[in-house]
Amino acid sequence: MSAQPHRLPSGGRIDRDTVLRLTVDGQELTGHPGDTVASAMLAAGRLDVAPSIYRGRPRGIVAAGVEEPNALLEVLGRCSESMLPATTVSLVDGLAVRTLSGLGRLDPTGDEAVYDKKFAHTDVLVVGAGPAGLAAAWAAARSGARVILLDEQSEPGGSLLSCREETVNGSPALDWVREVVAELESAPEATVLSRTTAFGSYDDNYVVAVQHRTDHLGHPAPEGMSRRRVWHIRAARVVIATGAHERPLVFAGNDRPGVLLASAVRGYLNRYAVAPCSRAVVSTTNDSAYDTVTDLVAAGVEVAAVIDARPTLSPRAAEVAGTGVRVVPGSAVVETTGASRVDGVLVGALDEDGLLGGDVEADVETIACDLLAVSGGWSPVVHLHSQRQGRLRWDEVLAAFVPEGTVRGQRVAGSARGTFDLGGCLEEGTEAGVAAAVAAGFPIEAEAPVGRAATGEYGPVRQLWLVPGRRGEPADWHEHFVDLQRDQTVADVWRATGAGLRGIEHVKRHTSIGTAHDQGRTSAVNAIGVLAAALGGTPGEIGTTSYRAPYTPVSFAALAGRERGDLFDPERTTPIHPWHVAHGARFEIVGQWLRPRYFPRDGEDIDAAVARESRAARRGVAMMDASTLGKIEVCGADAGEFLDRVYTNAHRRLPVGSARYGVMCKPDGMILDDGVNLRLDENRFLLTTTTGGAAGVLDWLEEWLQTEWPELDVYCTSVTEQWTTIAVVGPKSRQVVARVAPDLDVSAEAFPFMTFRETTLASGVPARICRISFSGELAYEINVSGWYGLAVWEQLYAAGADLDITPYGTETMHVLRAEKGYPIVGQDTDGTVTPQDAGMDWVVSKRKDFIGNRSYTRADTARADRRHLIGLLPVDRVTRLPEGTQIIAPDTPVTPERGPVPMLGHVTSSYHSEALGRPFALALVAGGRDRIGETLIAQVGDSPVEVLVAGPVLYDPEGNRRDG
Amino acid sequence: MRGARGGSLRELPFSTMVSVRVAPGSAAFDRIGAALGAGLPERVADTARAGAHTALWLGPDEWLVVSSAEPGPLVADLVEALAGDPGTVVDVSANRTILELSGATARQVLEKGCPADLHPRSFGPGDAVTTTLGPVPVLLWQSGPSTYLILPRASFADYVARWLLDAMTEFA
Amino acid sequence: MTTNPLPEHPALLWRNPEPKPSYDAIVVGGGGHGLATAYYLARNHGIGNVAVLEKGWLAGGNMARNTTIIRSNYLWDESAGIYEFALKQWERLPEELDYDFLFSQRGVLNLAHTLQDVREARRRVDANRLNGVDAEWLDAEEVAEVCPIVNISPDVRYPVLGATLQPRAGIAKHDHVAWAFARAADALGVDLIQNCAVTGFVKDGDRVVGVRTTRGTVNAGVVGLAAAGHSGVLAEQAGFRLPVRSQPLQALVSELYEPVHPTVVMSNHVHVYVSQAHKGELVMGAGVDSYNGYGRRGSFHVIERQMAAAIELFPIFARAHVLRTWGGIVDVSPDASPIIGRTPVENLYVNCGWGTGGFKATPSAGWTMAHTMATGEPHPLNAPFSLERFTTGALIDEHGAAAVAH
Amino acid sequence: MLLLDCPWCGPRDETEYHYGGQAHVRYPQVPADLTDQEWAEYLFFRDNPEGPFAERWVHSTGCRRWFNVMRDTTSYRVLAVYRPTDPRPEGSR
Repeated sequence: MSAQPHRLPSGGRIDRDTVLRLTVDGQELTGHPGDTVASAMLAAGRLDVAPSIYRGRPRGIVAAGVEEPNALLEVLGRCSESMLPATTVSLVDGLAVRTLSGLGRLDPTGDEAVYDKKFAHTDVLVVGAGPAGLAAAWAAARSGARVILLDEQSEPGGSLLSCREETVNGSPALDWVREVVAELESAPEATVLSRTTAFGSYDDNYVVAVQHRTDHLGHPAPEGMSRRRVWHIRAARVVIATGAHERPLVFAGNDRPGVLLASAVRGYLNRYAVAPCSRAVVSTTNDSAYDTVTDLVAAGVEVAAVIDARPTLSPRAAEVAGTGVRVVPGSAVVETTGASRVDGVLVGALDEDGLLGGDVEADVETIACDLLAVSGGWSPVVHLHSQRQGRLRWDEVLAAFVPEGTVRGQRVAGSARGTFDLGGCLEEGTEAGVAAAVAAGFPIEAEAPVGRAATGEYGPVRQLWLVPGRRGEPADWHEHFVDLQRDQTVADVWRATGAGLRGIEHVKRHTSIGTAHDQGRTSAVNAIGVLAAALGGTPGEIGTTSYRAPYTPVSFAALAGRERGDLFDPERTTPIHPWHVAHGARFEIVGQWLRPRYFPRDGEDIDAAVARESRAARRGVAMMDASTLGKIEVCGADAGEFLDRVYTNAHRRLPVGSARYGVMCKPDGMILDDGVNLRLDENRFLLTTTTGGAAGVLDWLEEWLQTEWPELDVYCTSVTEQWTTIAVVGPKSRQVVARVAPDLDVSAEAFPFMTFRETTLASGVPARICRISFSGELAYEINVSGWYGLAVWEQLYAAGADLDITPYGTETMHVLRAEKGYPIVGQDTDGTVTPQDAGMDWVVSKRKDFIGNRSYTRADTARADRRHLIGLLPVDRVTRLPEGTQIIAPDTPVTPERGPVPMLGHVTSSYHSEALGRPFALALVAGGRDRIGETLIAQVGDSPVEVLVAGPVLYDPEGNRRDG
Repeated sequence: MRGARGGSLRELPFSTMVSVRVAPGSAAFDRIGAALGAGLPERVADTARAGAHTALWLGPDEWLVVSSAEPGPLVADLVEALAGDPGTVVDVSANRTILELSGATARQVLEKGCPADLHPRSFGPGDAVTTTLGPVPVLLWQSGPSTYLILPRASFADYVARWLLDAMTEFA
Repeated sequence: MTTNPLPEHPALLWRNPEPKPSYDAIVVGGGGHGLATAYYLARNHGIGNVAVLEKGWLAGGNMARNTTIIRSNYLWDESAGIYEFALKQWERLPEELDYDFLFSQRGVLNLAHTLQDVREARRRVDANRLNGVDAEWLDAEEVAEVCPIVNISPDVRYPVLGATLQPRAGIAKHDHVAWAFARAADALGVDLIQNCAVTGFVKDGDRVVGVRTTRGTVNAGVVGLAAAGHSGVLAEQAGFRLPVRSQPLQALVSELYEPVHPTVVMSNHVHVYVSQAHKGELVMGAGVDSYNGYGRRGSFHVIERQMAAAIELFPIFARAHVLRTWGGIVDVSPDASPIIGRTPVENLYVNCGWGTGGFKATPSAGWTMAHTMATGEPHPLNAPFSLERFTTGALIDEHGAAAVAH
Repeated sequence: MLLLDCPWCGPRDETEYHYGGQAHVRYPQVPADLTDQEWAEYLFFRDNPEGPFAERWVHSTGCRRWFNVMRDTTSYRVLAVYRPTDPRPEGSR
């Protein structure tokens, strides 16, 4: 066991029978299950980690838990993870790590681990499985309430994992822990989660926690088992029993490796059976460090002296002094010595103002040691309480910020609220657990376990925020570290106050104290104390900075959960989608939908495919899956009246069996959505919406119905997926439709434009067939139940095979509609366009009111020179203008370097027209309708392109083709 | 798909679904209830089953009737029961897909993405709620002690099925 | 590895004076905009008898909470004008204010993921160029050249189809910016008064003549409001309403990492905006929570979704850690553009409605607000951003081009 | 993550709802009768108080009903939930 020279011969919560290999910065070490990387390093006698971030000073392990400021690791492997404290990484065989100087490395290797979530509801959530939390969970669970107990450590017990002599109900404390955990685990409604950190507390007792599920296993996780799981817990009641963190002391050279928190030393001795030193000095301001002293002695480590800042011995100090340990009251360690590690400390006496009295040089005593254990008092872990705006109060006696009052539905228990003695923690925990269960509706009584510890009552604390340097003024104390990870010192705080800064938030920002990985766990309160010392006053008058989630850092991947890759965002597809895929469609994303953009044949690029598809639609027959359009059934006696109010044009008198194009606007008069609406019968309409607008339009209709016009007899039902919609387009479409719908008289006379018919297809499928055209060609839209959508598509495809029926996508659809000047909401409009701007004055009723109407008489909306949607024809007949191209007047100097170039508008849509044999565009141009026939300039990059302004309808303006 | 620990997922195709909107307590409400054979349920999460039909509460004046009967005749019956009073009956059989998740771990699978409280004290066989599964709105209906029906809009069905299969992997 | 700390601040930042009974001008709100307003009142207009009244600590609101992106590639002429003016000021301010606030013109990429994104992006690029704003359109491969860690695989849910690049855009260190303005204003005689909340306005008829504060009544010739999220509350105290809603906006930082991200990337569609700040932390904004809120905090699902989006675009971030999240209060106007100008109360001016995008405009907000307060007339740059536009309908709707106007 | 108590469905997470801004702002009976200023007030101007605020929410992924919530915009605490047909509780705006 020479590889672990500092491992004690017995004790500890480690499995000595199993030896695990570990590599730290290339150095091979060993350890045991139960170890952390830090405890294994200390067992090997290795204390040092990478040097500090800015000043390159030697640094060592300071703590034993999440508050560790120095020992940060990159855990190496297939995909490394940085910035993990060595004190929290469980040892597994073959682990390889690199220590970091506060600066991590992001591994470009893909992270293939699984991360997931879990939603949980509970009556009582207890955060922290130390004595208070265990007592709370135990008491609450006895009520039958649902209880979840979380703890960040590898096993329950909290501070008791580090204890030696403490007892509960007369037995060793860890026996009690085992019993309570066993009872909880056998309770049907209790859940105990270790390695699970509650990192955020949100409104209405919504607590989020991250569970580390696989890294400690030491073997690959089962397939599908998440590496980390984020628990979303909604709790009727929350008990916060998150304990407290010990504070270090601020003095010269306090960053030297070998300065450890006293409680951490205790943890290494008792939990990990590691004695990280052979001769220790303990420097404290309070009683808690005396447990470390007695444990050191019990472990056979020489305690050279206890330096107690308090002027007189507390009962506990006196008790320990009585065992023969040298206790020096009224003093502090003023400096450490040593090269890469502490080899001694200088001790000086403090006067009542905390100053070094007398002849500093003469009175300082040097004590040789290889470890200095420090305790500057305790800071309750109030993060979760504070994240919910729970208030804090400075307690002068405890020298700590403690919770003031409670957050609704929450209690804080144990050392998290400043109750630092074991008995008190157990009592408070029990009481909190009972109260939480009762409040959640599960009456119970419970008697608190009785706890005993060597340190009974938590004795007096001396507030000692900075131990004076032996020389100079605070502004010169560049080795009195306040924040180890950020390399910030008393001198830095003084520089901030010297600049005029008075508040802790400013000092934090000036110095960066408290902003590192540890978020000030060991530095924040000390910084407040130092600032108080600098400005005069108490820490309570300075106050704290805000506590924010997460309590400890959480990886992005854990938060993302399964919403990555294929599951990042739903892809919505129609029943015909598999056919599109099988036929080589290239897709376009529209909202969450995937729509075929074009169907290239062998060797075709998009232009060739679109040209072919367009030709088919204009000369033969083509078909498109239009199922993504939103569809809403609007029923009720007042349906017509309702539609009159929400659409700019009238619908009330639309005959049954007919269709009408409608535009709806926002109250500000700008176009919101459009679509073709059918009157199914007297009281039933079927609206269609844009693909992206479906959900929004339904919400919009419901909002008006429910909140403004509840008196209307109208019901809206979304039927988007109920109907598969297939557009059959082109001069030969009538033939194809006639073949699949033989019962239907498809003649132009019997089945005129903008009407629809219900029929049964030859295949027996009921269908609603509309004569609607978004291309200007003779066209039909065949609507069938989604159950039969794919089958009917295939029937149409087969029925038109001899006519070379051609499936087409959104790109061709856009070309066809643009040739006819039909705008696409969201492409040719952008939220600033009225129907009049879009050239659709004809769709705006002058005889009825509707949402948005009032806005058209406002000064800006009534302007004549608003941007109008018009057509543009590049004069060279060759240039296809990029969409987005800006339009300027002829002879406008293009000298943006001398000031903005006046712009008239921009190209909203631009295509090559197979039908026109030339490129063309739609554009929004200032006063565009008054410029028809003028030549303007489309500024394409640095090249001006002459464009002729035309009306928006460029193809078949007479509308001769719609009847075939 | 089936897993070693008894989890399975399948689609239940071609179920009839009808959306019913009617004012609770009205005569038409009673007539529709009678036509279905069991009154329309009046509380959140409630379902009412009679013969081939189950009515699921979706809102204070909205129900989804899921049935093994043919859509056409059922819609016609319900339209007749509504009898022109305020309300509506719409065939939505193809609007949603029905996925059935069953097995001892079904609840655990759902709890990876469903924020509703599925604990037996809050939710049990015969309960149905609108909620979300991952990023998708679904109607979740517990049809048996360890069987859940998940009804997303049909366009989301592929995603939801993939989501569920992924969540089931751990228990396979 | 060890690294370099940030540059040191000047030895003196500001005095901490007591409020005087009267000032020529009072600026309510000691954030970036308020401090810049005070600075330009003194520098451009010779009005040094100015107080900035801050209810908390200087630059402790959105200035302390923002993601520090500076760019001017806005769509509409009016926006391009005011933001580009700001960018030109940013380029000279480090020298003018003699303060290294780490202004880094590392470029900003606005990604396009759909054909509609591409159309909007190209429209904006063309408009930008004609407005004298530097802008380029990049295809996906060019995006990867500028920022190699962006995932440009075509096989993702929302592939990167391209991006706009504004090379002169970038980031600056927010606290340092505010302190630079504060220090310069202080040096010109402006009193920066902290822990001084305005509780009401003293009016003579329809004219404001002073403010009531938690530290007494202070008289003023003119009063300017620059209180971001609290503008609505102050307006109500002064007796009028503003068309703004105060909403929570969350943001977050990671721990420090070795440099991987050389630029600023924004994606409206996938909803990410992220840069890597000078010390090495990833700085990232999340979405605006939907509801009105003054709580400086939002809901967790907003953060979660943000992380999913971040990894989708930047797979290398998977094992980065969120170190700290926080929330600010943004005042969002109906057209996502600011309001700078007169109010219904004489001698009372307002600068608000910047929503999520106020930091980048700090110099021009201060410049134009100072002009308006000093002369009683808007500067040409802020004239279009009047309160009256909501009556005439002449909105400057930046929603279409930048649903998130960061 | 707010917990809102839908009057019909009971308590559900905020993510099931959509926000609808200030409550009790009625669409003008006859918009044409309004001045431009009054119309602008309707379109764009809303109360934005720090403290109790009567606002609208809709249970989008649930029963799709709109309802009103009185919520403190600073503490985010829900003070009351009521149906659109119910009167506005005292002490809010």
